[in-house]
Amino acid sequence: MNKLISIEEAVNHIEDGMTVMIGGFLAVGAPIRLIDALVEKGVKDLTLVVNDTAFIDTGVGKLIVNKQVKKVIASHIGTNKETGRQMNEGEIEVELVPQGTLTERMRAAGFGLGGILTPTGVNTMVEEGKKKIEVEGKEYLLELPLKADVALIKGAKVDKKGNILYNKTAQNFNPTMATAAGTVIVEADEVVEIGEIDPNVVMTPNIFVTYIVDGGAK
Amino acid sequence: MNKLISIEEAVNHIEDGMTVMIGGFLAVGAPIRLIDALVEKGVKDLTLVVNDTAFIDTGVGKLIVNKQVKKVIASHIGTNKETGRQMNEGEIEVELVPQGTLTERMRAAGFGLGGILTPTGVNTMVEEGKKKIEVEGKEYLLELPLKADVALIKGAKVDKKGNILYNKTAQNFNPTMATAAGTVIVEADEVVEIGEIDPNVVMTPNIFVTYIVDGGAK
Amino acid sequence: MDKNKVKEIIAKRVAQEMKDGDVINLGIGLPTLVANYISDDIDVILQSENGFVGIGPSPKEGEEDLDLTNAGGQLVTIKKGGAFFDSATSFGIIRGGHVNATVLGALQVDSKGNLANWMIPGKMVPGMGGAMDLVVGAKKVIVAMTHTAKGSPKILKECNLPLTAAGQVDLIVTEMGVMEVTDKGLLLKELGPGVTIEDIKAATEAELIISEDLKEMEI
Amino acid sequence: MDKNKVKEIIAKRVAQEMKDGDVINLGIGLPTLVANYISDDIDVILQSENGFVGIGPSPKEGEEDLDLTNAGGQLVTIKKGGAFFDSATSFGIIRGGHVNATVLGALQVDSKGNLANWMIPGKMVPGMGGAMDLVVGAKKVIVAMTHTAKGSPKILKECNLPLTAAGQVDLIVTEMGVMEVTDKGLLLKELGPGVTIEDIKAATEAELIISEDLKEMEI
Repeated sequence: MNKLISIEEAVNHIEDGMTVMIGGFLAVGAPIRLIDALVEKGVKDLTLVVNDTAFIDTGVGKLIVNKQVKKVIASHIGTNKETGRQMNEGEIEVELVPQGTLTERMRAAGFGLGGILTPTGVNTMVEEGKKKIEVEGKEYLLELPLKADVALIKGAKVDKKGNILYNKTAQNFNPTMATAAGTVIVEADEVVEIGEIDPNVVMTPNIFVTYIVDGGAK
Repeated sequence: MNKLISIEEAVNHIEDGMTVMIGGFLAVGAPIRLIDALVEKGVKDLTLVVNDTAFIDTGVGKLIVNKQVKKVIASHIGTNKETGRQMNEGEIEVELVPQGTLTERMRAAGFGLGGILTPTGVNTMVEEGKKKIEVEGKEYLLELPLKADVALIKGAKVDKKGNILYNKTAQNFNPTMATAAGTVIVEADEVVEIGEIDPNVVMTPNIFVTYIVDGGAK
Repeated sequence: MDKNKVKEIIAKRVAQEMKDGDVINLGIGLPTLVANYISDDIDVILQSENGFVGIGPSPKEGEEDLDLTNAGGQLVTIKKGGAFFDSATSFGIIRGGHVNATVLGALQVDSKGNLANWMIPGKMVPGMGGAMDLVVGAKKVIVAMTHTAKGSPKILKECNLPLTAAGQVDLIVTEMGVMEVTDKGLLLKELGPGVTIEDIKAATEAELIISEDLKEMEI
Repeated sequence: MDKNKVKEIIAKRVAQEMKDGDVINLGIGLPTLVANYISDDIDVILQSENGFVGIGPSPKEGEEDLDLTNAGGQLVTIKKGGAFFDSATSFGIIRGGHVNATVLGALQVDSKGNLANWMIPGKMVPGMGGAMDLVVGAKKVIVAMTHTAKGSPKILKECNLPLTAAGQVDLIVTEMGVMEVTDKGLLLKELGPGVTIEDIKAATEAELIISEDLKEMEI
């Protein structure tokens, strides 16, 4: 099982119309080389699941600017004016999800839960169309699992079996996205041999990772 | 904020009738010195939340043998015959919870969820008394949060601020229990100075830990 | 009053709410300034919802780490004893009540403790980010903002913008005063420097209940 | 037949179900033996629900690590490239369908794929441990067991003991044969060494549909 593939091979796993999760928080911890390859390939009609749409010239923001996205599911789009413009013009659909709910919905999908009850969003616009369930006198929203066809994530150090270490705040959504997609592709700042990562501190176990690309950052 | 206290001080936080979570999987990763001190102190009518009741002479099993427990919430009691005997004689109440549901219920309590939907236990005895919710044509049980007054956990290396590293399979329920109790006491195999643990590999962040005891194993 | 002076008053007063051992989340903008005024005598742990506890000051030149930013995307540092984690854990900490207080700005806040700070329909829809989780999850919600926006009251009888959360605000701190949200409405507990009861009433749409112990902010 | 020979037949046959790259959870007892017969030509990752992937063989004398056990509490090792995690992640992996197959024993299994293996009311109530999650979550559920218990059938028309899970079993492997759970009932696909259709029918309460491609186990 050789998981190490080229960036070109990697982006071939992404086709028009797919739902794609991409890690990163304002582009920190985003797999920027995979994103660039995706921009170059020009696949379109993507549904993007991201924390935010980053900036017009950095991270997933480029995919928005390049009009490859038909729908965005995110907690924040304010740092990329093009997302707002396309939304106001009706060119793109935007589903805003509270950040904690976004990560829990992914985790539910990845970890086999049918949903989770969260107090976040009760009595706000967020509750529209959702089931409200009362537990011990308190109201919660039933939030449903959110999964993707492909997840593109970034690791700092990845061994050839797929075990991942993340670095500092570049961790963010990456570990949870790794659980919630059919195909998981990790862009590694550094690829190391199997055995070089202490099994005790692995942050994403190899079984979640389908392919590894060497991002060449190190 | 000095979190480092003696084992004697630590067990003083546990009173008759309290609900206490104790980490460990068949006693691996159990805070055995805290348990021994609890046996010595003799607090009673405890509700124990544990994965299993270990063995009659090891781990939390000793608390059962010493008749300090009125109720056990666990996934498995088969390795400790005394638990089964007390249950059959009506001396103790036992609530059996599937292992994955047990850890999710704790996590829900620790992480502010009103409950989670799991497919585990549907159409079995486990569903008795629980709400069934259908999501996209599949049935799930609504499982509710499970919290404790005190959690006793074990860490391999703990800095004086309370950041914890666990070792290998001694991790098990400890990290989740650390989120789900009012007071969290960690028994450290080794206490180290603040700054000696890389913030990038901390497994339980300091904010969850109320007190640290030096287990003296190292 | 000078804009920076206004911010300083608010940030200084909010900082007085912090207690030793507290875990605090400071929102982007004005709330971030609170960190500058927390007493050195207490150990307050700042949480960053993008994934760590122990926010330190801005890095020195040449010591920047592109993988270490706060929730506003600014380069920061981590204090000794801090810890990184993923977003799921970060919001578990927030939703689970492990954050003692969150400090945020507001577009509107009302006498029931309702808060609107995430969108203006048809105009500004940046998304709620982590705000909805923070306001629902933190033990104490402190709104830190200028008392009015271009002269218009922001403290209303009832919010008319889409809510961030209903009934979650505990305390409102502005340059004009400190107001606690109570079952009976907003209790004015402190007045800003040189501000009279009449001044603050005139700048507030919501009813203010005047505390028997009303005093001037000590800043 | 010799008891150990019986176990060997079952374990060898189950091992043939494994494919390169599979993540497999082996239950305590007989299923554990399957590991001994997995082809060296494929890379199979064994998951241990107490918290790791990459179970290795028993440790050499003097190299035991008390913090490294399998779900049965036995001292084991971890293979190069393995990874440890906590129980929440472990059961996330299990419930989330990231385990390709789980192999477990049974007290009873029936023609609808129902499984009973966790309690006998009034007698044995050890608890379900991780079994209920495994059976619901794993992509493929393989029951590996002796065909009868003291001569009594364990493959029934309908289980009468409390279920571990309803309708989740995919394949039943015993020393007498291999049966697939289908919409129409149990499809007998292979016969054990020296076993006739009459033999297995006599030892089975459930109806058996005989496969057109019925063959003998190759072990």
